[in-house]
Amino acid sequence: MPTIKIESEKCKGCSLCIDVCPYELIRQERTINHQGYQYVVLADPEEQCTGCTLCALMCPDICIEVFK
Amino acid sequence: MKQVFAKPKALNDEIMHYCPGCGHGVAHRLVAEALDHYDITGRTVGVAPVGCSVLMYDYFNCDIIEAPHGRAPAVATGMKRSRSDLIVFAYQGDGDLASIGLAEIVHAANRGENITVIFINNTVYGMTGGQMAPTTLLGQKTTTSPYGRNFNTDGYPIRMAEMLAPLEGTTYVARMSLDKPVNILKARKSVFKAFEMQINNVGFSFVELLTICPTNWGMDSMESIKRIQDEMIPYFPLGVFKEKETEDYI
Amino acid sequence: MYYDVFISGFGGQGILLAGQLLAEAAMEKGLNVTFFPSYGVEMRGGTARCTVVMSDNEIGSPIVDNPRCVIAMNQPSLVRYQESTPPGGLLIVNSSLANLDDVKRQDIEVHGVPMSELAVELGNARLSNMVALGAFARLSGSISSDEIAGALEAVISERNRSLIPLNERAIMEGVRYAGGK
Amino acid sequence: MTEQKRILVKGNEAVGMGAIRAGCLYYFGYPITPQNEIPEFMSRELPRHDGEFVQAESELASINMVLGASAVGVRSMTSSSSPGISLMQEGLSYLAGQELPAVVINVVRCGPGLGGIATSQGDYFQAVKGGGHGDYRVITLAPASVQEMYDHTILAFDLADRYRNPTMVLADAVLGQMQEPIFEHGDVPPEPRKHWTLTGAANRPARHLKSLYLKEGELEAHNRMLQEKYREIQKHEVRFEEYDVDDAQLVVAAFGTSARIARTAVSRAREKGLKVGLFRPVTVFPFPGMRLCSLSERVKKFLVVEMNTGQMVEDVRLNVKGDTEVEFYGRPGGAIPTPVEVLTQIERHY
Repeated sequence: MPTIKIESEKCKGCSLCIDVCPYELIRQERTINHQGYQYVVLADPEEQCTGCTLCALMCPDICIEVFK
Repeated sequence: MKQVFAKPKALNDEIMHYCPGCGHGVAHRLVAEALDHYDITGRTVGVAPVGCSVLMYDYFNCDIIEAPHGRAPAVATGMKRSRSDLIVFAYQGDGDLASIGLAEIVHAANRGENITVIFINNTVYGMTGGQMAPTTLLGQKTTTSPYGRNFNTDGYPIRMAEMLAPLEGTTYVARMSLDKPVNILKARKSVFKAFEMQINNVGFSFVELLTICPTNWGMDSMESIKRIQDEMIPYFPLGVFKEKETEDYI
Repeated sequence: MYYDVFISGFGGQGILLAGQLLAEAAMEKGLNVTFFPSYGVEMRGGTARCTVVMSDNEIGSPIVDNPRCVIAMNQPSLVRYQESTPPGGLLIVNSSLANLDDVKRQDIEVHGVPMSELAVELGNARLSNMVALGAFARLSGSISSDEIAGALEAVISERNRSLIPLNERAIMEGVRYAGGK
Repeated sequence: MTEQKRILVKGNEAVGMGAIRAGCLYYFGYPITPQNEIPEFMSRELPRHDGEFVQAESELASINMVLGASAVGVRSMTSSSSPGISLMQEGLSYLAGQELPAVVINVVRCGPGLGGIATSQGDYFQAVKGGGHGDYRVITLAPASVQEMYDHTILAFDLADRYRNPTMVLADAVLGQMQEPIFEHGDVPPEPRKHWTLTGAANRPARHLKSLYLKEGELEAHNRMLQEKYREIQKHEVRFEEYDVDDAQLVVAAFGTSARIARTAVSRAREKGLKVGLFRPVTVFPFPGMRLCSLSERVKKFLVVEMNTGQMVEDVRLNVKGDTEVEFYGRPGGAIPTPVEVLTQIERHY
């Protein structure tokens, strides 16, 4: 199944990826990473991710990889 | 399962120092993808400006030199003229390129130097803490236009792509926006084209990228994206302003 | 009277505001004072620091090697600056974010105050700097919590004026935790 | 006299306050850390005073805007930090050559090159030996407190106008960023009448402001006249401060922030019973060399402390009596000497 991998230590929690995901599969964690940012994670229990790459295209920290 | 999106090889694994949401990351990625695509990382030299992206040498796997504030096109000219086999690109912000370095960019463009210039326009000085830039929009409040930019005292926001396109020396001039995936894909195409122009010795190529600066705009990322769409694009229209097929002279 | 203090933590913890408030309070008390903050790109790495020197004499150096008191608002600050306090000095640690087990010094007075937790209980984690100042007032004896609270109006921007009572409460919470009036 | 209220301000803001107090309503500048609070303050305040704030396209432009404003007779200023001041050197040479008053604030940071934004005193040579071309001098004040950032800015306008010469306030990042209480006072000497300004030749012969002299002997005469002016400045405008030098065997010489750090070290040395004093040049051009010379008749040794690798120390060596020992302690750009370090040096050389 298509999916994405988010490197949480590099994420700065800007949330640009959250907004572009057509299925709203990305959410911000309440905990912080070592940089002090609330990072984002993929929450896709129903495996809806299509590997469309929109989130990765938006990510300014280039911490999203997409697999299809 | 196949990886369909990965970090370009021309970038290393360092965590970038840019603020959350900052457009430099995506702009760096597009440049790096072009270096990967044309397989030119090993013969490319980047020229870093003074501004937030002065530290870009920490992230690229190609050679990079730091230029004095605004002088990147002159430094790039010196390099390209001396070693025409190198691919030389300058990466400049709006203060660096459109203010202190206006003479250098105009003349490098007018001479038709065979270099590529990536211009990051976020309408504000970032590194120094949010002062007015030459591209700051009318009415926009910054730390040195605390009452909003006023054309009577501060002049108008400068449109660089439109200024450079009519110069005979330029061969490719475009303005793109990094506000949404579809525009980022167009910007990617444009950056690729700009490097291709140089590789084919066609001449001076210039891509202006509209980006967000949530920190100095005092907005969150989503509000910032909306500002590009509602305020910046209407004043700074997107598109390719000039594209020559081959080098030609009049 | 001479007292110097070093405040250090993450950017966003209100380190510089705390230092400025202390400086303002010292000035209003009639003391000489210097406040030297970290600035610019130094802060983008995520660390904020400042030094406040208070004295009833002319102040020489605004740069201090061995501050009488270190307020460490996070773990990196504790690790980095605990050595700088002279023997007999004071170390106030935000025990919500820094581990008191990492205190190596035996020759100084160490106080752990869960500044972030106390601030959250008051309704906003950003009040941890005020809790810190309250504890500092109580423990250092260099300036009173009332004097610090009295200077709030001068340093808090106009649009946040309504938050002054809450800040005062946070200062008093710091005093209370550090041992009461 | 009623007791005046002290206010806590940043050094950079004190510069802006002093400038406006001195009647400077025209500011031209370009952003650079660590002096941004000056243009930010001026952009906020000047419109309220009917003045003009221009964010220039570069420091090259800033200094030449000041040149223009000065030529028409108003008090104007610019401010920057080291790399920007380097760009202004051409303009400073022209200002000096045309005998135009101007005030330039340098909130010194680290070099060479882009260096860094931490504090430094690496621009001493550039300021007092003339960073631009030709035989000229810039009157240079070296404040050591936020109050002096205010006072010296006012003084700089006075000196610039009186001698028709560019005047620099040579501060540093600590002084620019630090906050201290200051008194705002109204002690501003009256602005001299300017008979040389370019205000239109309607009812008088046309005037020229220039530095190009092509006729035989003309340029030499102009240069000799400038030198005569610099001698007058050296005669009348030397300023310095001394602490505990009367019985001192060793005198620490330092300017600006270094002097503040040294002051603490000297007090601690005194507490330990060492006869140590502090000599602080307040003007670094004109340099208080005569006073150093007379001090050297009885002081055995000088210790010069700077936030660079040794610049003012050369002027100290030039001025003390031949056999006086002059030691140096400095930290280059990127580091600040601390009171403990300076005390160690005092004990070492005492």
